[in-house]
Amino acid sequence: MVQDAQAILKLYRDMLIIRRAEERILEELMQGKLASTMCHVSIGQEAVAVGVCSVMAEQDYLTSTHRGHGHFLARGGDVKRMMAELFGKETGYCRGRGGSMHITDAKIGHLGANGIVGGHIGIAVGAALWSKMSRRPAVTVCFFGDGGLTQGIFHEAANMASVWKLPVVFVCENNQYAMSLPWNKAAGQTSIQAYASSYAMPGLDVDGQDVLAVQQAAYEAIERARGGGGPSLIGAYTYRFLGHSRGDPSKYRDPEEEKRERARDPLLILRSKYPDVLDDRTTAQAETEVKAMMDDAVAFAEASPIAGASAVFSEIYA
Amino acid sequence: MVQDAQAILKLYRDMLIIRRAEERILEELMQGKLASTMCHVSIGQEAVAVGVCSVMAEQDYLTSTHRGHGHFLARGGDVKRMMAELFGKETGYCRGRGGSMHITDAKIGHLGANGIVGGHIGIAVGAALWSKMSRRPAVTVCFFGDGGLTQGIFHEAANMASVWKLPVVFVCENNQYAMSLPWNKAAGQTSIQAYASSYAMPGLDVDGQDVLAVQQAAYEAIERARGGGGPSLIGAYTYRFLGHSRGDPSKYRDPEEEKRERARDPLLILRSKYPDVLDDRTTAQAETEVKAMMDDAVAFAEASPIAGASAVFSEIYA
Amino acid sequence: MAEYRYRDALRRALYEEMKADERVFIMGEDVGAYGGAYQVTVGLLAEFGEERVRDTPLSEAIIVGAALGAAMVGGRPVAEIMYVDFAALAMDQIVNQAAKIHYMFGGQFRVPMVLRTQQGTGRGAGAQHSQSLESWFVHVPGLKVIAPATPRDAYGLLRAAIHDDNPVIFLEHKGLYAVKGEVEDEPFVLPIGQAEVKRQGQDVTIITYSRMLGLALEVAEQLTSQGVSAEVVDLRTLKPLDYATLEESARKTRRVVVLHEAVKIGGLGAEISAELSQRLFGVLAAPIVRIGAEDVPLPANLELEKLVIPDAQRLTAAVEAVMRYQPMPTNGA
Amino acid sequence: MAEYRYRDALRRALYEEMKADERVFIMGEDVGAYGGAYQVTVGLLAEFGEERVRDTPLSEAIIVGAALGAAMVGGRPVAEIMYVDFAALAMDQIVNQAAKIHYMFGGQFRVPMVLRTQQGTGRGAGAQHSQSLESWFVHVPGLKVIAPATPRDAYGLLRAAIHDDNPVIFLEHKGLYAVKGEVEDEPFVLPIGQAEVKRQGQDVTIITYSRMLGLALEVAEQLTSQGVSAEVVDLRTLKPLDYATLEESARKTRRVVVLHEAVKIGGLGAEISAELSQRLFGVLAAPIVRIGAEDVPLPANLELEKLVIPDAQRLTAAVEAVMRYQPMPTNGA
Ligand SMILES: Cc1ncc(C[n+]2csc(CCOP(=O)(O)OP(=O)(O)O)c2C)c(N)n1
Ligand SMILES: Cc1ncc(C[n+]2csc(CCOP(=O)(O)OP(=O)(O)O)c2C)c(N)n1
Ligand SMILES: [Mg+2]
Ligand SMILES: [Mg+2]
Repeated sequence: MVQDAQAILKLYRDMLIIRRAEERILEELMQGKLASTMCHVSIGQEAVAVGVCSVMAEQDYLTSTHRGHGHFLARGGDVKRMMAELFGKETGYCRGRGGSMHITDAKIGHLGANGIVGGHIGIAVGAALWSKMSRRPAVTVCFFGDGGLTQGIFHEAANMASVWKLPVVFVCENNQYAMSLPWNKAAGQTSIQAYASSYAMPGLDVDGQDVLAVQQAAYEAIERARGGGGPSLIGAYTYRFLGHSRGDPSKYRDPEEEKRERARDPLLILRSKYPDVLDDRTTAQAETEVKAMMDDAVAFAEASPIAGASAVFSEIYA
Repeated sequence: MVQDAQAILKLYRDMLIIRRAEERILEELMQGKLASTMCHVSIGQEAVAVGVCSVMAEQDYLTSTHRGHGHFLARGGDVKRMMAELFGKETGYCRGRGGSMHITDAKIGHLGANGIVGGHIGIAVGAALWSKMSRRPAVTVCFFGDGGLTQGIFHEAANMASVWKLPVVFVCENNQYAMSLPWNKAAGQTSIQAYASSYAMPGLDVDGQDVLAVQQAAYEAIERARGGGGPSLIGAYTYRFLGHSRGDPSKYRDPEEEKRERARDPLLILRSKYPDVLDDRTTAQAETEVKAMMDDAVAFAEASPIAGASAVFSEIYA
Repeated sequence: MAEYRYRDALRRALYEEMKADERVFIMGEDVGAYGGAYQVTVGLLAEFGEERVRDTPLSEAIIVGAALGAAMVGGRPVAEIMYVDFAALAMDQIVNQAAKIHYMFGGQFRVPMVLRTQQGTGRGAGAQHSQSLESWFVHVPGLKVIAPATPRDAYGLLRAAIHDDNPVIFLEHKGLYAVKGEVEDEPFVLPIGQAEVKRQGQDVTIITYSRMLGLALEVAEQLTSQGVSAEVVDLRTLKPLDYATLEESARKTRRVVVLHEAVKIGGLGAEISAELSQRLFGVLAAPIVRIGAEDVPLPANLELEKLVIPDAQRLTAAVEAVMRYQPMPTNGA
Repeated sequence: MAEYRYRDALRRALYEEMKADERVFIMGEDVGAYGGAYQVTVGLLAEFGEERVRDTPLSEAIIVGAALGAAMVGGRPVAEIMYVDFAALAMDQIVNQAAKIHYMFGGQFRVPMVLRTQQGTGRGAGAQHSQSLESWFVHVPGLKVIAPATPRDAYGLLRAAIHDDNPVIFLEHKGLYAVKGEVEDEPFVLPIGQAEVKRQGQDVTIITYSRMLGLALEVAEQLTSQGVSAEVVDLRTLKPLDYATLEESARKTRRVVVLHEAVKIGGLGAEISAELSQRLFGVLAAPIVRIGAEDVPLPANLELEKLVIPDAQRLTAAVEAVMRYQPMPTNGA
């Protein structure tokens, strides 16, 4: 893929938005501003979300996980209404009913962050099925974690997508842990791409901290799917810099490992590759802009009303 | 494996018992003697059951499917009490509560034929887990069909068995169809052994109509498991000669294909390999003996009482 | 007016909906060339092709999941789970996903999907192929649940289910497929959420649904010889429940028996009995009696199976007891 | 006598059972180094090692399936499903397999397994992490279901569950883990199947279980100021139900309110209300009132969540209504 300066800056900025949004979310969480206790941040994993979403077309769909702020923002979700959702407000994307774990915007083809690990994989396959049946050139990206891969439904989904040659791209974000379970105790082997062969689909393991590598892999898989070539599986190796959720000190991880992995920060990696594009002045300006976005988002969320009792009992059925 | 004449004859006879038992079951079914409408015969697939069970040790376990008469008899189940079970009698293995689909004998390490496709795979893994934890040299054989392979739980099970290096042998009887669904519409590829690589376990595709080939593959997998080498996956290619169940004319199958596949009868294949051992006199004598067994079994079943109301309401809890 | 078997009435509904709306499609195990385990979809493959009559791999969870995803982006899938027992493999997709998507995401998605399945006894199919699990679904906010007892209701309600923009669990009964009944020639749709008085009566109300309707009507007929006039109300829709109709009938007869094939403990009869007992306290002339299956897994032997589920004798005895009921002299205020 | 938190009482039970019986072991997601999502198993890994405190892959169906297989051949597993909502992924293994094995195979196998999980609201965990699904399990023959409300019951009943040779669904509550209560120093086991009167009263019986016990006791206390003496019965075991104790209390007070956090429609309260309404027809002075969650998926916002489930106001109003109830003049025989 050809990368001009503007494209590089956009990738950087999109990752920065996620990073700063989640840092801000944690701050607000500590201050008791969030309306739910459920909140999982993806700090350290931004390159996967941004790399993949950067090559999605407008009509494409995605499904996401409990750790879904990144996918949501990378796809173009509005940080204001997302913050409002986390604050449990009526102006939030789900009217305060979903919270962090269910952040969603149907208008941008986002079919939902999901609290059941693996639970959304079927939705992705179904969206791809209908895209194919209705002859729309839409591709569905299905993000899931290394934990999701060990759920039976992933295998049922990959098999169905394979037999029916559906336009879906499975993106396994292998951040090495499912809660406290390290990948080497979760599976009999290290590779993700190896699972693709069972389903006769292309599989590719990439460095998930390198946004350009992710982008390239996603581009190929998405265009293949769009062209009728069927599904693919991408294994993006990444790391969550923080605990599984608030209050998880990650005691099950080796501090040395954490240190080593945190050094592989996707923001720094991109900067080091494009020092001229991402010079100090540019990045500082990005920081300023992003900071303002977050302030706005929090202000919007704070100012928004919470749903009343009548709203809670509405829209149970369509 | 060294094969003496006696061993060959035993393999032949064990296959013949299954064949004649199931033919007899179908006859009795037609006459309305069976107590349930559920009945699936494995005619044509006898070599898989016999080949595998011939190399199991006394302490080993197996789990079986809705098409389980073969596994049951090959493992040494009593045809009398099996027939009584099919007739719904109190002397049946399950007191008439299970019928064909749940034929089981705990005493021979048979952990149950199961009506849920894939439903027993977890049981196999659990039995292997406890064997390992309690340091008994028992191996568990898990029979399942090509349909079972596309159930999520197979993948969860294979993964767990792999991570924990459990003594379990997964035997996929690929008879090319799951009810009416041909394997090429069920999965994206033809091989079974290919699935093993996802779970970093040995995989082997064998001709399931050749009892000796099955036996050899099973022997290696079982001994490997017994020695602490963990699980394996065997894909045994076979064919069900008849419909899925009573009243299925198999219209979805090509008659040419059926003809071709029926010619690959495991009984005939073994005879053609060992014409001296399995000469006409010997096979005729086997027929006579097996016929008598079946007559006895039916007589026993017919003479047995059916459970009364009080029995139905007993043993709900242990 | 023509006679249809239950299975043919269902097929007619599928056929008409697929003709009328290109977004409607069928997916499930053996729904194509095989025509469905109980022959409901016979011929539809030939009519509509593999694209719209999709044989799926044997994987219940993804059948529901894929139907759900398709529904969220514009399709109107009618997915089939061969036996309701196998819905146990897809409960996450049904309950945590399909039922919650509309509400949980603040109304952003509609989920116009139908999950056809069949349940019940009558074939000696054993503990894993004979359950009646409607009360699981009734307990789940966001679902609708339908259980038709006649060909006419099967036809009219399946069409309504396909028109509905919510996930509908459509519970057929394996013992009803061959049953015949009249269905109008003109296409029609029946409203979801309306019970129907299938037999008028004055003395006692039997509330039931699905295959037990036949038993209720049979026993009601026999009871006339004892001078008992029984009203039989068929729920048809199990969620939402039509309490207005139930209450009206119960208010009239003042005696109620609730009958179903599902296990009595925690069955739908409990919900109905509890609600009517509360609403009609002081009005009822006798306690409401529930009849359902015993608390036992279903045995495969057809004869044994019969001992576990309600039969004419038990229903008759219950009605007689309710009719005979004499209030005890209360020993308090 | 010492004070234990609910989670610590559970851990004590696990610890004592594992010390006493080598066949007892724990398996589930994050039960090892993490100590369980709600810290119940903290420290057990260090004490008993990886072999007996097994972190499983993230695969609920095989967690239950493997526990079942182990139980069938001699193990006594205590498997954990992190949230009851995720049991939806394992319903086949729980219902079609574990619950049926003993009966369906004619008594050839025993299934001594415990499935620990937790349910309920209180953390704003949203629609997929807050459900109360006990009525699904109560409806299934072959299972036992326990839902302790206090540290003492949690301890004594978990030990009983581990001793039992049948599959036991052990439902903890996420809102109770930090709650403290007295537990005897001497080891003991509580019998499965016995409800307990947690507060004596004369005028009205509040039947409840799990976290709602706290609400019931609190409201009962407040009601004394209005001169209402409320008896509070804690079910503790949900299957089998201890109708003897319930009936005795209801016979005395002649007024009953059933309270739970699960959705009211099709909830366990329906079973209890239906059964007691029948048994005590003519004895009750007022209709039995059920209080449960509204028929709505649970919203993530903690404030909105509270609107969906029962609270002190609703319970108080229900008790008051039951106390105030005046029979209508009946307009018939
Ligand atoms: C079905 C299910 N099981 C368990 C959980 C609890 N849980 C939430 S996230 C998580 C770990 C998920 O790991 P992974 O898929 O690798 O995603 P990550 O958290 O690493 O992003 C677990 C066990 C859940 N939400 N759903
Ligand atoms: C979970 C589940 N889904 C569907 C069925 C219905 N059914 C019974 S056997 C069968 C086909 C099974 O195919 P396979 O596993 O290949 O075994 P085979 O019948 O070929 O021996 C189906 C669909 C079932 N019993 N269980
Ligand atoms: Mg992970
Ligand atoms: Mg097959």
